[in-house]
Amino acid sequence: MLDHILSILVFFPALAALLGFVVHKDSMRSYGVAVAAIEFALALWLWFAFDNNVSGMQFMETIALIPTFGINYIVGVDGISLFIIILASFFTMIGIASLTDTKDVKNMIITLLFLQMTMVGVFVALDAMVFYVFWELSLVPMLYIIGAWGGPLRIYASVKFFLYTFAGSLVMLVGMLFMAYFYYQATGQWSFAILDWYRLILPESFQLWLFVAFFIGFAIKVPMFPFHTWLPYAHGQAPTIGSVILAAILLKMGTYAFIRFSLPLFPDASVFFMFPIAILAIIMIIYTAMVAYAQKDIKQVVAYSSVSHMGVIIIGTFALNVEGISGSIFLMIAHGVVSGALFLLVGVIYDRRHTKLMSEFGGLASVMPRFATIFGIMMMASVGMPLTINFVGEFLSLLGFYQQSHILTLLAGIAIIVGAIYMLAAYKKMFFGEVTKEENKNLPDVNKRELIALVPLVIITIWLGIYPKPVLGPINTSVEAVVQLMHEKAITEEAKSRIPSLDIIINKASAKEVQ
Amino acid sequence: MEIGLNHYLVLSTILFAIGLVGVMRRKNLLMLFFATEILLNSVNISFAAISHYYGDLTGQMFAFFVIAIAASEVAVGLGLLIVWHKKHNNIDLEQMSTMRG
Amino acid sequence: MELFLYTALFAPLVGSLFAAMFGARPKTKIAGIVPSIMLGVSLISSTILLVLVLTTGHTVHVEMMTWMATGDLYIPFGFVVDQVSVTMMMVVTLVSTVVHVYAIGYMDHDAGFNRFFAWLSAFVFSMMILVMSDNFAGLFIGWEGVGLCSWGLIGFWYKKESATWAANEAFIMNRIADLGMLIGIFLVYWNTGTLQYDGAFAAMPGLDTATLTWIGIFLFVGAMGKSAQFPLHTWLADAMEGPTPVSALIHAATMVTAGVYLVVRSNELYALIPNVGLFIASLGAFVAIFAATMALVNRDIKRVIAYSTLSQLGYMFAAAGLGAYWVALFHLMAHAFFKALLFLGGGNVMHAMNDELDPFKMGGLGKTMKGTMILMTLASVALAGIFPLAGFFSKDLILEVAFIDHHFIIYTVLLLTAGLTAFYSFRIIALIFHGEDRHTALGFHPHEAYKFMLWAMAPLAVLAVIAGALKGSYFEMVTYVLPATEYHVHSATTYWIMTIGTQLFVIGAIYFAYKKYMSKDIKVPDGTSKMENSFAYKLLINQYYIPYFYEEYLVKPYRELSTLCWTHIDQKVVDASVDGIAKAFYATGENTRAMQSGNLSTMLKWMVAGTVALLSLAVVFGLAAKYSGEIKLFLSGLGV
Amino acid sequence: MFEAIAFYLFAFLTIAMFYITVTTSQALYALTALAAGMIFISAFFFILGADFLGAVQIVVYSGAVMALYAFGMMFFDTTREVKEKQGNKLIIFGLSSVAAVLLVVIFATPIVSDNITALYPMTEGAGNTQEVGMVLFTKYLVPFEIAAVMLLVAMIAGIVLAGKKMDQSLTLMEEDEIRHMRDEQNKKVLL
Repeated sequence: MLDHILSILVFFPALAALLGFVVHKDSMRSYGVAVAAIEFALALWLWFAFDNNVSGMQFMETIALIPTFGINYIVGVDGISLFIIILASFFTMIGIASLTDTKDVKNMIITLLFLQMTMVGVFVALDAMVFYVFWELSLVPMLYIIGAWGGPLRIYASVKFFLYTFAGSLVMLVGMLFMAYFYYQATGQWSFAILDWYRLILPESFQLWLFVAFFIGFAIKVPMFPFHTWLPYAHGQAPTIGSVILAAILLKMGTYAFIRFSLPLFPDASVFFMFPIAILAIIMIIYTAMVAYAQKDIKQVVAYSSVSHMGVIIIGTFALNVEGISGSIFLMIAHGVVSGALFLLVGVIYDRRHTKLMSEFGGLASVMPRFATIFGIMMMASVGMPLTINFVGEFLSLLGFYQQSHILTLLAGIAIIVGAIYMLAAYKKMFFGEVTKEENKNLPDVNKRELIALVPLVIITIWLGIYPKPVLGPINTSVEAVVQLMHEKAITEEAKSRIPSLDIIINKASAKEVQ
Repeated sequence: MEIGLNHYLVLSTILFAIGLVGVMRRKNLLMLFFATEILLNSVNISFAAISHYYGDLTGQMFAFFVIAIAASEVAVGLGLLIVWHKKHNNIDLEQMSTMRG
Repeated sequence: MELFLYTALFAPLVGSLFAAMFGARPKTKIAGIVPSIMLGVSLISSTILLVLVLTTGHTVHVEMMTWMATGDLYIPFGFVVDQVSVTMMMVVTLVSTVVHVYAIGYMDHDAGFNRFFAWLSAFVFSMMILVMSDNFAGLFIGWEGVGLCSWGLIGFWYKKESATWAANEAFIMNRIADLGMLIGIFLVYWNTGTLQYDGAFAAMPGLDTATLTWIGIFLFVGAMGKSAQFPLHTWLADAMEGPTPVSALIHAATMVTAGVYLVVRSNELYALIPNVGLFIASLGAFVAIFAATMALVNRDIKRVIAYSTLSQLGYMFAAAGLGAYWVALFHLMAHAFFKALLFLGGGNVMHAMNDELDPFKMGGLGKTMKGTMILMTLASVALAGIFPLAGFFSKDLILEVAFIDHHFIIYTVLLLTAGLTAFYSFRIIALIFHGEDRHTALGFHPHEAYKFMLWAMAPLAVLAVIAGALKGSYFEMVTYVLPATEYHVHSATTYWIMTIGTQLFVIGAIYFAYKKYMSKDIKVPDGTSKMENSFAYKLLINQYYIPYFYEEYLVKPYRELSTLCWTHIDQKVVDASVDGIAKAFYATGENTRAMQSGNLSTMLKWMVAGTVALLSLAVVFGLAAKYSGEIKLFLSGLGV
Repeated sequence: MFEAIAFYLFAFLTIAMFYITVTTSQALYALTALAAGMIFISAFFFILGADFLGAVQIVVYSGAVMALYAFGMMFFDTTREVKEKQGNKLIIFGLSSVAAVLLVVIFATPIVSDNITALYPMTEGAGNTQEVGMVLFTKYLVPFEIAAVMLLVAMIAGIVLAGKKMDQSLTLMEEDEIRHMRDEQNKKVLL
């Protein structure tokens, strides 16, 4: 069973969702929770069975699909994707568990299970075509979630989300086809397997163009400035569960793909575009933080804060050294946990008041102390308080990028200031002061079902903030392999010097031992 | 004065142009069919001419098939035309606007 | 020994978590008593460690577990108890214990009693991490942790707009400085390859001066924020919105001195870059007099004490900047005792006056609050630096340091500040405790604080008196770690002239303050007197218009720019251009729909037109293919 | 010389006939002119030595197709004026000319550059009909058979389409009758 665990992880939710059509409406929720829990247990089992000392792919499976064109079903995990898969299954589980009384719960759960299939599929796929298929398929359930269960502007938001990301991924598809063609030209064989592509060293000019093609697809998904405008609409209109999954997992596809495709395939182009992208990321960090500060709707604040944090992830990714990339992957998980939790928290208050405007609240700290505490912890995590999960990621990302540029890191570091500004301002507006609105005076505090969803997140936030090693270790092992690969593949002098070679590092370490 | 291939091609061009003019400016559906015949025939001339000047029978073969197609077209087309006429009592192109987008 | 280290470190955390368990429940005494006991335990452990370090000279260094490890980076949770950190530990745990016990009485009637102790103990825990950590990252944990707790405690009365505003201001302003600190840490890491103090400092002499200067500057920027140095000082006065025990513990004795601690801790670095040190000293001297002037006229006793703190921090930085690290640390310690005492006394007064803070509305409180008066006067005397109290030994030493190092401008400024310090300290003493009874008319019925609160303050009072006597043993201890520079004025005559001159100057200032503010015609100022309309007074009472400047030229523009970014740039430029593309497609469809008129004749025309277009393309491509060679030649001729 | 005279003569006649076809408003004139044009075209085929093609042209076009049209026209009210709204003539003539010229250019280019080789060269000494037969029944056998099937299909389709309700003739019916019949049909549709 362990040999096929990845396929089981991918297709079990989909099969369960199909079966879900015949499950009775009333027992659907428990069915959904059960399926998601089994999936989560499987994901944990995967982690348990995962060998931390292996840097390459594990649990690989290969099934030929279209061998003539080298399109095969290849899946596998390494330290980079492992934790995002666990996170995806975890969030689906607590998402379903905390699902409030929405209309048509049955279809919602079925949609979520399908979404889970596509999410896990994206992160385990090792064939570009399989990756692309899951990447695009993930849009469909999300389209339904926003379009069917969303707010008043849901149609606009969902169509915008779909078309925007879809347009981006088409460009990416062209890039993939070209990549496969180059592979064909070089070896005389078609292949879409990413691991095959890793072995291909392209001339710099090709790399630049392909990098741009992939970049457009990924950047829209991340979303990077100036491609970010679909996100606030999607978050603003999506139901709580949609926002949670979107922020926690779907956005990570973009940054994950940068590490899976862009960096190892195009090391020289990565170095070439490092500074432009870093500048974009910095604009993204500061600008969206300012926009977040100007928001009136708490959910929009969290949505824009997501964009701002994704900027830090990008910065870390393009640090192109082990510290930065590990940090950015860790931050992906951290941001998933924290922003997911924040969206859940916004959902809690939305369920009670059916408004998300901060001006409607005020003084909630005395009415809902437990809610205020959990929100406070998550806010501080989002702000990047040490000993919370976010800090580890942000610290490593910025630390990594500092090696590449001092000034840009200084500018990117403004994230910790502007982040504090909008978060504290929002917290103050919602929780501090006197209770002014009559409706707010008797709001019930978080109930059991919400606690079941929120408390694990709080525990993870603090646990991984204090002891990130279980996650950081495997990530580190895989990232070292990626960086080494990039260094070896780099053609230009600049890339060679920018991307550290681990041989040297290893030598240094052994030299130390000798002394 | 030797008549060359170009003469035939020019003739074919002129006939083709006349046919196109007919296609575009006639509103009577029947006239449209006539214009189509002209188009087909102008092409046939070039086929035959090329066939002759290059000593290759392919051109003539194509001309045969063109004629066959023209005949089928007339048969089916006229049938449809009659049905249309029975239904609407006219064969005016301007009246056929059910495809309006 | 590790046991004591862990006890000292984690006891406050246990206390905090215990109190936090009662967080959402109604007030219970136990939520205050248990954290206090835990702090007592921490204090005892620290004392044992101190004795150990003092007697054996051994230091304790433990590595608890790995925190972050990736690539080359390895950051453990490591703790070190050496001569410097044990001093800080003593200061922190002692003052904290006193403040905790005091706060049981002070917060007696507050609904947030349990929450208060959770925060307060959490603060102590963070502070312990800060001082005990053996690496920069651990320091940063504590650094941010105390910032967080400070935020929670300043905004403790979260229903007050001003309190939450001040909390956010403090947090954000500290964040600005923390960025500098973070960059400093990055610089240390990439240049020395480690964040452990010993490793990093050992590698530093090998680096070039420019790098070291940058490291020094950035670390100092971090210190500036926590220690509220100009221009990041405004939060400290506003932080007085928090409960008074908080002010005593955080904003006088411990957290604000973290910056000084950092500079002292990094003495090996700053010793290499004397220019930065001189800058620190100059800034310190400037802040000392700058804050003291603001304290002269302020009409809020807590703010006066806050400015006084700021001014004393300036002294510490002046000493640290001049390389007299042990002196700075000594003043830090002495200052912690008497300033905490002063604040707690102020808290008693506040309690008695129903949270009224204007000393002009008090007067003659000495009759009802004898104990408080004695303690506060003692603290003020110590602060003013009168022999033989603590301030004399620590503060005058700083003056001597400046004098001996031939930095006469700094010396003069600091001397002047000493006079100002004495003046404003006794200005509020005189206004509160002496003179006419002005409060009864305003309807206040003051009463003395609980006995146990006064007893809790007693240890501080004792230390404020005798701290000077500890100088010898202290010097011997810390100079294991810090440079053991002895500061002696060479000629005995100069020394005596200086000492006695300073004493006379200070006593004169005290006398002047008493004379001015004991008089019977002191009234509650109503903005009509001549002095209140003078330019200097207005400048000082408005804190040199710096908060106003920040509000008008930084906060407001930021808010407006944010709104602009959202409403104009994000919605009208970025999003509109995306929607514009979509709209262009729509419009194309709408406009070309007319083409599909359903008129067969028109469609035939379009068909022909399309055919023509395609045929032309065929021709063009055919020609291009045929003449590709010539086209290339032509284009290359054009330089394409 | 004789060839040239014949070419120009028939060219003139063909163009004239076709011109009449597309310009006249009388369907009967148009039909007649078209039939004449077809016959004149066959003349070109004879000139070009494609005797069999010429024969087929006359038989199929002037015989079968024209007869079909003539019979078809009996169903229509040919005397009725079809309103011919004229668009921009310039566009029509311009487009047609350009399209025609382009076509010629495309066809002429390979000829001018002389890179065509005969695929099925004419056999020496055999008559045109014989040659055509040889090629048609060897290389083009399958297309030929398909064309035959197609013609059959077309024939049946024509009969079926045109043969519906042959018992009714709108031309012979009174206006009232027609209206009545139409209402009946509409009712059926509505039901």
